[in-house]
Amino acid sequence: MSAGWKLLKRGDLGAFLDSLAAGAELWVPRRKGTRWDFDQYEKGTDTTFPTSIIEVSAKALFFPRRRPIARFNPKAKWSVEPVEPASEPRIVMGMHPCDVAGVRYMDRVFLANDHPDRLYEAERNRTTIIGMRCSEMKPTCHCTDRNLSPDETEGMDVVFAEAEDGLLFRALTEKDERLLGSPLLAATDAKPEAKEWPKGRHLVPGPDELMDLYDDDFWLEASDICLTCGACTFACPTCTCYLVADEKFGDEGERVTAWDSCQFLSYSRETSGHNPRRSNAARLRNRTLDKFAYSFHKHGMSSCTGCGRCVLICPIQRSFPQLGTKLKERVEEKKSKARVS
Amino acid sequence: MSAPEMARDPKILAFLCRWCSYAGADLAGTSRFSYPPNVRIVQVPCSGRVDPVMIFKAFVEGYDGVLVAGCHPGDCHYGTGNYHARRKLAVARRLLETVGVHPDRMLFTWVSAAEGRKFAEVCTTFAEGLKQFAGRPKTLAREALAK
Amino acid sequence: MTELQQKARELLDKGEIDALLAWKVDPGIGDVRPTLFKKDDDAAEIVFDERCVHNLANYLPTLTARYNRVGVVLKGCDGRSLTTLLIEHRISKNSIVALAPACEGVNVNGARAQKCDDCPTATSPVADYEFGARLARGDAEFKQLERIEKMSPEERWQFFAEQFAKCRRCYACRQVCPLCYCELCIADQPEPRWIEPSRKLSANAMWHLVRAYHLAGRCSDCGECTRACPEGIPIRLLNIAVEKLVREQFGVRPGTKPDELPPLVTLAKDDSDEVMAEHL
Amino acid sequence: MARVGVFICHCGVNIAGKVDVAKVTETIGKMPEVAFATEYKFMCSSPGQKLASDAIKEHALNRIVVAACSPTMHLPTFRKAIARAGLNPYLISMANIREQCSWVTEDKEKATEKATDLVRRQVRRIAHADPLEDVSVPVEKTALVLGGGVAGIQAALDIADGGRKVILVEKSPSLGGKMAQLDETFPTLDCSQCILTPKMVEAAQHPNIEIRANTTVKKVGGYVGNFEVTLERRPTCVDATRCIACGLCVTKCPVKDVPDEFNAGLGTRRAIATPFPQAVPAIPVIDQEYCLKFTKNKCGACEKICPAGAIDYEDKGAEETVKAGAIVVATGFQEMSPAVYTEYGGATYPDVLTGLQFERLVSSTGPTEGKLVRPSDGQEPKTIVFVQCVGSRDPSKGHEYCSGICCMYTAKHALLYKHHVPNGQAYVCYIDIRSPGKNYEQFIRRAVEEEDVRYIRGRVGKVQRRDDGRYRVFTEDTLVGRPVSIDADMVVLASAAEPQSDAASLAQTLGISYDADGFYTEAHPKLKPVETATAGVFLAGACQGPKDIPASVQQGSAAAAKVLALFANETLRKSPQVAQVDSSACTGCLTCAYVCHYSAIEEKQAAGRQVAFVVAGKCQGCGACAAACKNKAVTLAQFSDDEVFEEMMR
Repeated sequence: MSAGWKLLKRGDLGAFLDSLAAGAELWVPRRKGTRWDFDQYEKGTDTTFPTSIIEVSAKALFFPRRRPIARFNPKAKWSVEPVEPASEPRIVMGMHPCDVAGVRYMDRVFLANDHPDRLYEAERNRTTIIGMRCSEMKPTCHCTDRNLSPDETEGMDVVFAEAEDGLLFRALTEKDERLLGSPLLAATDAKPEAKEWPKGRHLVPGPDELMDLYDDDFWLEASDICLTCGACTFACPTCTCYLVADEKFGDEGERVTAWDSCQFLSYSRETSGHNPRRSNAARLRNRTLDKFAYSFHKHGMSSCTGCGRCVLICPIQRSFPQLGTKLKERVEEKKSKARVS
Repeated sequence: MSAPEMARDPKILAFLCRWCSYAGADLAGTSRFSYPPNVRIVQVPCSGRVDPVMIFKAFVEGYDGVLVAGCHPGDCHYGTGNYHARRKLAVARRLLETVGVHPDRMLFTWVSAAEGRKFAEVCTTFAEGLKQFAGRPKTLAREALAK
Repeated sequence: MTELQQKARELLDKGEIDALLAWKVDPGIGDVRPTLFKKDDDAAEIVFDERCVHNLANYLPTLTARYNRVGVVLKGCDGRSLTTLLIEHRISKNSIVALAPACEGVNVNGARAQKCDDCPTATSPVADYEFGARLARGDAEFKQLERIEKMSPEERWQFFAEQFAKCRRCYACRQVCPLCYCELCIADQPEPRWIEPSRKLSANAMWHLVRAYHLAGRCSDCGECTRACPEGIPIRLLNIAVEKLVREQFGVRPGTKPDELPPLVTLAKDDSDEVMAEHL
Repeated sequence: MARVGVFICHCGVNIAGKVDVAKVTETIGKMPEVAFATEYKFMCSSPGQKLASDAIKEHALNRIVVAACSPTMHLPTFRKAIARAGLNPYLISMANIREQCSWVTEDKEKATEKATDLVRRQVRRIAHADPLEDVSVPVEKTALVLGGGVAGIQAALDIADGGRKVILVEKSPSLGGKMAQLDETFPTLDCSQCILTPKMVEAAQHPNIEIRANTTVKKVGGYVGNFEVTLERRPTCVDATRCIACGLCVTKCPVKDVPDEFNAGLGTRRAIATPFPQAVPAIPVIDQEYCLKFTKNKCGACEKICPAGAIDYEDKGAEETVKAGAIVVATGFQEMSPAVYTEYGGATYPDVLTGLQFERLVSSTGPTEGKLVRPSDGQEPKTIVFVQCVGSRDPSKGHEYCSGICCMYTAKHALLYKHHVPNGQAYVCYIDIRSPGKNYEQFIRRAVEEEDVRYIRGRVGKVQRRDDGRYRVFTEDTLVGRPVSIDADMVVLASAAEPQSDAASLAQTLGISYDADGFYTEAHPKLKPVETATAGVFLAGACQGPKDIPASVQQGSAAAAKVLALFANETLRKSPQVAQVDSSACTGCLTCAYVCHYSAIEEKQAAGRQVAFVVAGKCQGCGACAAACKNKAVTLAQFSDDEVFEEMMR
């Protein structure tokens, strides 16, 4: 593993980014209108790294909202040509631990099986993640209740953190030592400030306890005011559902994947018209259990990384993690009832 | 389509009701009134069958202009279809114009079964007017395929 | 206790309604959110003020399927949606009790919502109980549209293309709308693909045009689509562009008259052909 | 998997002259959906049809595209042909490469390109089509005949003789129409009344015919085999069930100065009157505009004298709804008012008459009982000028079309004149003489050669009334090329035949179309002369275009034959072009029902929800519902979203 921290003086950030961008596509957070999103770095532009999560996760960089996967042309005897994945090296800089955890989860979904997703794999292979430690937790943040913390570095190639006089960098993998070879970085004894992070904001029952609530009335009550829009799923760094569509133009066309959401009525509608998840309750249950139970069973980790974007985005100010708190209450209630009877 | 090609012959999608306007187009044919070749006629039973979704889609599909024609008011084979059409087309036009589709790119009119000459003239004039957009990016048109 | 709270408690206590849809403050988020009050809940927690942005009419079709009778607190614009929901057989009037306080406008992102400037009915047109005096409202000017109307077609497209490009197709605008209730939304239908499902400008524009068209003559301008949009797309612009047309050409303010059919399902033989000619 | 067979027609040189058919065939043959593509000289010929049916079997085709003329022309032909080969008749589509391509495109290369694209779209479209079955509906075997002129009477009699019930609806108080007003008929000069009256009586007495006089059509609902028609009788104030047609009321009526419509405004009648002595039914009608009971609330003479108690001043008219399987429209024409021809003094000079007025003037039942005299002074006209084409062949003031009957009736008028005033002089000012009927030309020759009627070729410029009460007619003899003026005692204008003033509104009620002139449009100008585009509605007589008596009678009989053929079926097969609701997708908002013009959409319960439901028999296939349904739960067969989509996409 790597040596210690290196300091980049605040004034040298631009030059450092320019040097990174010289060797690879560089993606950094950028403010677009009222919100932050990742954008490709252009030489010489002022760049700030927000100290906590930004509105839009980095999910789309690895798993775009729309991905052409093949082109077809029936004129040429239905020739189907797969779309070639991008291969230029890329650096994504400024992802916070919860987003990186999201990528780790997506790795399990897309790669840890017999049919790895070729395009996702290519995006991962070409990408170096320069992650950023958070220096604050927003009121909606709850990574500390999800086996993570603002200091978590797993999944990052390089980590950096805010310091008084600049940014502190540390390489986590050997191959990425090179990135920090720039003369602008100087070895230092300084370390990012260690903080006590709040815990217990949004506790959720364990997977098995949750599965016990599968047939509970709770879901019906809880879904009273849920709109079943897809805003939370699209904001979520680990929601990976997609649909496949053929988009035609004349006789030619392309096959694409596009983000889908289990919250949509059409998502689970079968060709016959039957829909096993017609009710809001069924859809809310699916999403909740997917985050806190199914994901454990399938991929060995919770797919909620505690970023809190679902809370920020919800048009009815429904707090998704609060749901967890209520679920916990419900579990307790059930337990005590069981004891009584 | 390249700009010079467009200047010669804009692509027009025409929804024609079967009873009046389609018959009018047939009459243009039997009367040998020629009109620009890139008019593509889609027969519908009634102008009331035209869903503005089809018109939006036509622009997305990259047609330069969309023509909808039905029976004159009062003459609808189905009694009232063209009155419904008129309101729907009004809304369609308002929406398209609001997002920036040029008004000259849509033409909603009435053509009777007896108006073969009118049909040919409508197509010719419409196509002529569309030539102003040659070489300009087409509002709403779909993206090129991935390379 | 306010009159509204008292009436709510009375209705719940007497069992005239099984549940009441209203707002309460959620200390967890420090804001109001839609809440379903039951008999034992504290009606004194009901709030009605400028924070109550949500259009509760949206929940009625689902809730009336679950409860015999549901009470609902409605602003003027929410009531206009309810009118249309009743006309379109989404709900039976018998299964709801409408509580209609006079609305003085709501705030979105800390400022008075733009829709409130164009509001024709401060009090819901469907009301079993009204609270506060009916406020007079001037005719809508749709000031927000002026900026668009001044633009050339090229400028308009430049503006809307930038907006539509942002769309994630999360359909929050659809879900938050009481009048978007299709069993299988046209955007979700695989064949024919009128609206391609993937996120790209042309398909996004198609979605927004179709959405606005489907609300033509029905939209009550509750503004929820715009508020719910995670990307901040000014969706309402399209709605009011149509509403302005509908008011000027067909003489209809959707939802303001309980027995008036939406203008796109009625027809007017004496409409001028001008309506479908160029008119912006 | 669709296996489309494509057949591209040369249509002789009509298509092949502009379109490189071989090239189109080659390109289309490469489409993945296409299993077989070929070209042929005339696809609509029997070898052409056989080519298609053989190929269906040989290449296991399950969808067909014929690229040829307009589908309006031959789609039914090809449907039958593929059905004979065992294919569902709705799995065929036609690419209109003649009317829409070869005939309207100048450039050969572009025409070929366009034809290819048109065919390509139809291939895609038909690949998305589903097999369809005709809808079967019962037939109400009663015919409704609108108009009791000679065409309507003939149609009614033929249908009734065929054993089917007829309701014969007449707007005026009596059957007879224009023919009843005529004196004698060309070219035989037999008395019009003498040949018509027996038919009127026969109709009235026929056990299968019910007559509704003074009645118009208010509303038409339903569809072929099952029309529901609301009839509206105007108030006549005479109870037809009581009236014994003794005529006493007419003789007692004190109001004697009502202009007489039957006499084309010449002469007068009473405020209660039967239009003419032979009227059928012979029930008099009170004219509320003139009757003192209505204008001054006094008199009541007719009520007092009536022995049957049939007078009912309170009569408000009546509405009745009848069911009919077919409708024959025989509403006739009207004579154009010459008022716009101020240069002829039409409608202002007392002795300048229209053709119909002249008929009444020489008729023995007319205002002068057959004495031909000038309305102005009662003198016999020694010189008479007939002016032809007044309102016909004159797009600037009248109509563009030729009324067709005027040449003949003018010659007849000239002869009648000569018979009334043997020593008088008749002139006919004409543009062209059109006499293409059996013995018609001989009739004209007779007027010219035997009766000394002088024909002058030229358009009359002006008719001037002179101080001595005579009229100077200024014209030109174009054959010798010099101006002519004639001093005449009477001038007769051959007024054009034009559609009835309410023709358009009736067409809208019936859902049939009319041409630029206002005459009703037949389904095909040659092959379907009495059908309309609306199934079950037929045309007879001059409502379809100006016609003489023989032609009107022929059409009456032809329409009757069509009706009888229709009624020979117990049930009707109706186009499967009807809407259908997918109840799993239906939200039950009933927007579709709101927009349906035919009230064909009802509610039903499905899977615990209210959903919409289309009554196939009532549905006419307009597709308003399919367009209105936001989530596309309504599909219109043959014009489904799928099919339109495939056709419109590039």
